[in-house]
Amino acid sequence: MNYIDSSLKVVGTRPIRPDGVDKVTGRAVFAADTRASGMLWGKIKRSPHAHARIVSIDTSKAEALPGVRAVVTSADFPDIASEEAFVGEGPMNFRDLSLNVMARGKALYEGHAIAAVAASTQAIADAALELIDVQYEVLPHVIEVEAAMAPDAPILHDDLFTAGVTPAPTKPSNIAKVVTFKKGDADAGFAEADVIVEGRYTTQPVHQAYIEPHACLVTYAPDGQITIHASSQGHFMIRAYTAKLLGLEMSNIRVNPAEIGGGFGGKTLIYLEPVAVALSRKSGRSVKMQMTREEVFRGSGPTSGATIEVKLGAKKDGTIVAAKQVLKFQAGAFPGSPIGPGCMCGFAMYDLPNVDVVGYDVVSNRPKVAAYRAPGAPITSFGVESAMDELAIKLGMDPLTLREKNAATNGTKTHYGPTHVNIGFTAVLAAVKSHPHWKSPLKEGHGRGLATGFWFNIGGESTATVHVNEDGSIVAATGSPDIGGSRASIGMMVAEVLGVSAQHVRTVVADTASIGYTFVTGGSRVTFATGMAATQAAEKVVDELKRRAAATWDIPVEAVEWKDGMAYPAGSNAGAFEPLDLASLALKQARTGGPINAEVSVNAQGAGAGFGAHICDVSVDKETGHVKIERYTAIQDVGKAIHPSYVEGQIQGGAAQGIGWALNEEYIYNAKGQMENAGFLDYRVPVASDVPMIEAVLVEVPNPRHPFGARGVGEVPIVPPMAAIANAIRSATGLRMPDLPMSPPKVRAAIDAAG
Amino acid sequence: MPKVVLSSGSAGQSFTGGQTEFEVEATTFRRLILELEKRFPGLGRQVEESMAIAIDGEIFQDAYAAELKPGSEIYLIPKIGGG
Amino acid sequence: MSSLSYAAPTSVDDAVKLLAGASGVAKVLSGGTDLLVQLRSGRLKPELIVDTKKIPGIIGIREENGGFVIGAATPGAVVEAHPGLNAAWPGLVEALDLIGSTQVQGRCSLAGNLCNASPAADSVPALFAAGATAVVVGSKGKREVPVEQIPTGPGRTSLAKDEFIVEFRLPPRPARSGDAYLRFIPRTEMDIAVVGCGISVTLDANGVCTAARVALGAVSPTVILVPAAADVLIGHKLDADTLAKLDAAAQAAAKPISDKRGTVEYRTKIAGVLARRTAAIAFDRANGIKNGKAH
Amino acid sequence: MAKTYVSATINGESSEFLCETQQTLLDVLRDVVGLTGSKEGCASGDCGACSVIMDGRLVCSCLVLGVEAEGKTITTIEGIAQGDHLHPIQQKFLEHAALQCGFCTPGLIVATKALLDENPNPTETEARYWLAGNLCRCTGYDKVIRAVMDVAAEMRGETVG
Repeated sequence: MNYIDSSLKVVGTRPIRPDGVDKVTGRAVFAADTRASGMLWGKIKRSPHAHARIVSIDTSKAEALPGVRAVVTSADFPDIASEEAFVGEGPMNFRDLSLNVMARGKALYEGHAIAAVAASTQAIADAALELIDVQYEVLPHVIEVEAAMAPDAPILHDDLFTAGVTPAPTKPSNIAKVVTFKKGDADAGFAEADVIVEGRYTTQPVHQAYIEPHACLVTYAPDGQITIHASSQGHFMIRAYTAKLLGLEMSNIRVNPAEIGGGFGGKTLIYLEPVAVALSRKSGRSVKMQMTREEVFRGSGPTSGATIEVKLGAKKDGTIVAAKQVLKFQAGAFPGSPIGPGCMCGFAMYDLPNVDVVGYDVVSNRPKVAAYRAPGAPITSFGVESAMDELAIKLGMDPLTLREKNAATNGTKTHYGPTHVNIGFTAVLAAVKSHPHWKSPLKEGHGRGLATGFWFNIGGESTATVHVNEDGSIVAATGSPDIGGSRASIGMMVAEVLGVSAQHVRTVVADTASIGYTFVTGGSRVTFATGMAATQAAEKVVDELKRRAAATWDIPVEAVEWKDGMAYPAGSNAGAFEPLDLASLALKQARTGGPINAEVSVNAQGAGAGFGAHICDVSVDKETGHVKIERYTAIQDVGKAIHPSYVEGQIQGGAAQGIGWALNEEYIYNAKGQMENAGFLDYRVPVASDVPMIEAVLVEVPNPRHPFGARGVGEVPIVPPMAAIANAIRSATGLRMPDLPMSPPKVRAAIDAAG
Repeated sequence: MPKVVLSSGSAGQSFTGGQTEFEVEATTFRRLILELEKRFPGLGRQVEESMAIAIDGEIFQDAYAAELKPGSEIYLIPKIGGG
Repeated sequence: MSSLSYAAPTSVDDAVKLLAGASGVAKVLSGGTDLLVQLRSGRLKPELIVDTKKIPGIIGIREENGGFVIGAATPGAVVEAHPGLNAAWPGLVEALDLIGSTQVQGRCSLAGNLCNASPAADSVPALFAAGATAVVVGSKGKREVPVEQIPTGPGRTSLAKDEFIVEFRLPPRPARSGDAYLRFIPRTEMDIAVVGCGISVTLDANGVCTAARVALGAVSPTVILVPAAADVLIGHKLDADTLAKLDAAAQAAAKPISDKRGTVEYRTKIAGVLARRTAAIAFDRANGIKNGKAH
Repeated sequence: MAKTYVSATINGESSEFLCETQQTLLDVLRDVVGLTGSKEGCASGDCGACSVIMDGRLVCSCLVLGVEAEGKTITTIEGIAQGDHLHPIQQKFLEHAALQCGFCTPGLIVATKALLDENPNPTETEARYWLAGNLCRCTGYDKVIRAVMDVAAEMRGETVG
């Protein structure tokens, strides 16, 4: 069924989330909050070198330390074959994942796991790590993307040959892949252009910086049954990858989804669980592992840093006739940067006749990148939306007008092929135009920037069950970890279909043995795909409830209608019966056919794309180079906001992460290829006093593929901020900041250089 | 016969010798994969593992049953993940 | 694994004896906001921690001989709540207030900030500028030394193994005096100073500076006093010419390093900027012009 | 390794525990006393997820040694609600959706309690600076600050629109 034009009672309201009380009272159980009888502490020894051959590992001294129960190295893991898989960010290889979890033969980045111990206390485990003697042959390393592409660069993988070029290369390279997209004839387009702008931009890798470090608790029982409590964006993902990396059968692994303390894409990969299983198997004891903050930075995935070249050509009236982009993305130590979406998202907002995009996926001696909100899109858009601003300036045109003139609408053919359908970009731009922020005069000394963003959003596999309890209350269970309020949105959709209040539905996240397969919480898919499954399950329950009422009244089921949580006879012909509510129907469930439940699994397709536009005002301290965000407005097409507060929260949080990416966040390496700022002191995420209120404006252009019209909302808001801020700085100072982060030293240097 | 366009110049084109447009006798995504594999050994697998299909602007990932109609706009693009 | 002992003596003598008797590294714990981080990271492996907070008088503020005496382990939050100190030494109070978060304020102390001996410590330039002295106790008795003689290099102090600071003394404040501290950080809070500047001045009735002390943080291995910058101020009002000379003097004195928190070029320029801005606040205060918090 | 006997008042109840010198108060609360509401996000005092109130002052429990808790009165997130009655701060965080993942939430609520104990009428700027030691990566702070301003007004007996 489709409820897009229905009058809704629950969807669109702002009830208190089902898991809220647990989370404000400290009761919510995150992975590190779990314990097991006889539990050991597991810790990982990590490479201090950016690139080194592992000559030998002597664990004997560590094993001899009293209290140490197990030590593992790559020798304790199967040497698995190359096999392509698809994980959060995109395609990757299980062999690479295995090598990332535990180095074999070579350490490829500082922080790469080399060995692990399990001991009775954390202090003993720490002492044991120091007793593991690893002999390295240090190799030349390479950190920056263009250095890694150079012909004489140190090669990370002897078996990596560039894909996507002909003829197939015969020499190994750090360039894993070349991707190209072409539409029309870009050179011909530029030849017709009246105005051309060109720029080179760079972005730094940034970490998802969830506040909860990765953690898990694992028990390997003597019969081979494994129980895992883990914080992740997908407990089925944990099960699958753990099984794969250890050569185990999935039915022997049960993963309980602990509450997850933020992920933003970074918890769509595994790091600890296979190691903890190996330690537990070897020691015969439960093993708890928890990364330190430093390990999170050094050993888990940030997103790519990149260089971005953009060239735009336009007619005098602002019509863009040609666009070109070259993207070079760091993948970290293994292939798999988000170069594909990087190449697709930059120009997806615009209707462009001639486009030429080339992208490179490049390995270097950094941690393997992991997904981070709209992977690839923020990077590519920083370049494109900065260039759009330059083009507007050169044309003497308002930046909104330039975007309106070239905006993609339904029917626009994208440069990567497909034609846009059911998109709301023009509605977003109209909302910018009419917003008080956009119309307000600029304060003295302030600058204003505008930038837009696009993300595909995804659907995929989800399972949901809806149970009618014996008293008529409702439980909805899904396989989607709740990372930011999805229990609320799922429960609300179920409540809407059943015609009950949100409080009547308790939503839970079920473990891998208790519900059907569900893909990770990522790509902004849960409210869309899992919501679709839950809605359909609720509809099946309504059908069943109607049958039960029909059985009670002894009338045909077609003569029963369901309204406001009750069964009614449909019209006077059906008979004169008092309506039956959920409690009455549940009370008689045994007599009318047994328990009333439904489970629905879907592979949801047709996730509607999301578009956003951000307006940002800044002031710049010209002596220190400090940029202050004075006002921020984020406008986005969300399809339909199921729980508007949590939709706004996604947008505000994404924007704040973008502000951090824009102004201060970066990985700082020393000459040895070691990270210098692996902590929250010097990896500077925004604090409360760094940001103003962030006004989230919800534009609702329904997505016809979803029963309530929802689109994914969590990814788009991190796409525009970097360019919006750069454009605001340009407006305030006249200076184009092409390199992220736009930190005070860089801004001051730019001011000085301009004289 | 539906016309299919291989939109990305990535690994896919190495199987086709650079060809990007095909007429394929197929009414579903699954049949398309099988036909492509037959015509260009390795390409079907490549599409299956790392590509999605966009039919008239809507993106389908992992959907064998997605219906292909003559006259539809059909693109094979990189599969999309997310954060 | 080395075992770590803890003692919380209730007298200066007991504390000194514990420190003197330790066979390995012994560390004095006051607020612990640096010490615990160093312990956790494994950078520091002491065998004994001597918690001084149970020693009478080591926490608290009193007025004595027209000046103030601040117990060495007094938490930042206590100093900030003291009306007398806020009136006489607003710059020092603000400097202490800039150390870390509200949470850190509940613990951090002047002694810890000084003895951690970071060149970027926020309260230290303000202490230097104030002309504060530290009362140091040890096996050989008690001595009172100017604070600028305590830090000798990054993480190093002139204190002997059995010595620790029990209190700081601030001199009496002449009329028409004012102090200020500013630091520059990339965010608005929670960062280590890229550059810090503390200035204390006394003016005559015409607004001409008669005494000045200028200190800079994070531009050399320790916080430094910059007499040349003070000389620029003395005998002058804070006019454009004086500000320009002050800027130049601060830049000339700055001998920073490039690291993850700033480059040589940037730090040098910011030293000049902060000197000007800090002086402006200190002069305003000496002239009786109230201004808001510096951050 | 010799352990030290410590006696403290935690959430209004007298509590006794043994701890090693290097164990922080956070380690003790989580692993010895069993109060896991205080979270470890960094163990270096930079994230505030472990915030507790000790003798009336807001501190990071990761920057306090367990042995220092001797004789102290400590309030953790578990001690904020009164029985089954949520504290108004907790209620307002729920109403304003001032949390997403909920991991930083205990620290933010404890820090807000300490703020309003000291300053019942904070400006938005004061609230933002007070809470600057509590990192939240999910919300962008907007709804957190709205919840804080709203609960402050409510506790002062004012109503805001």
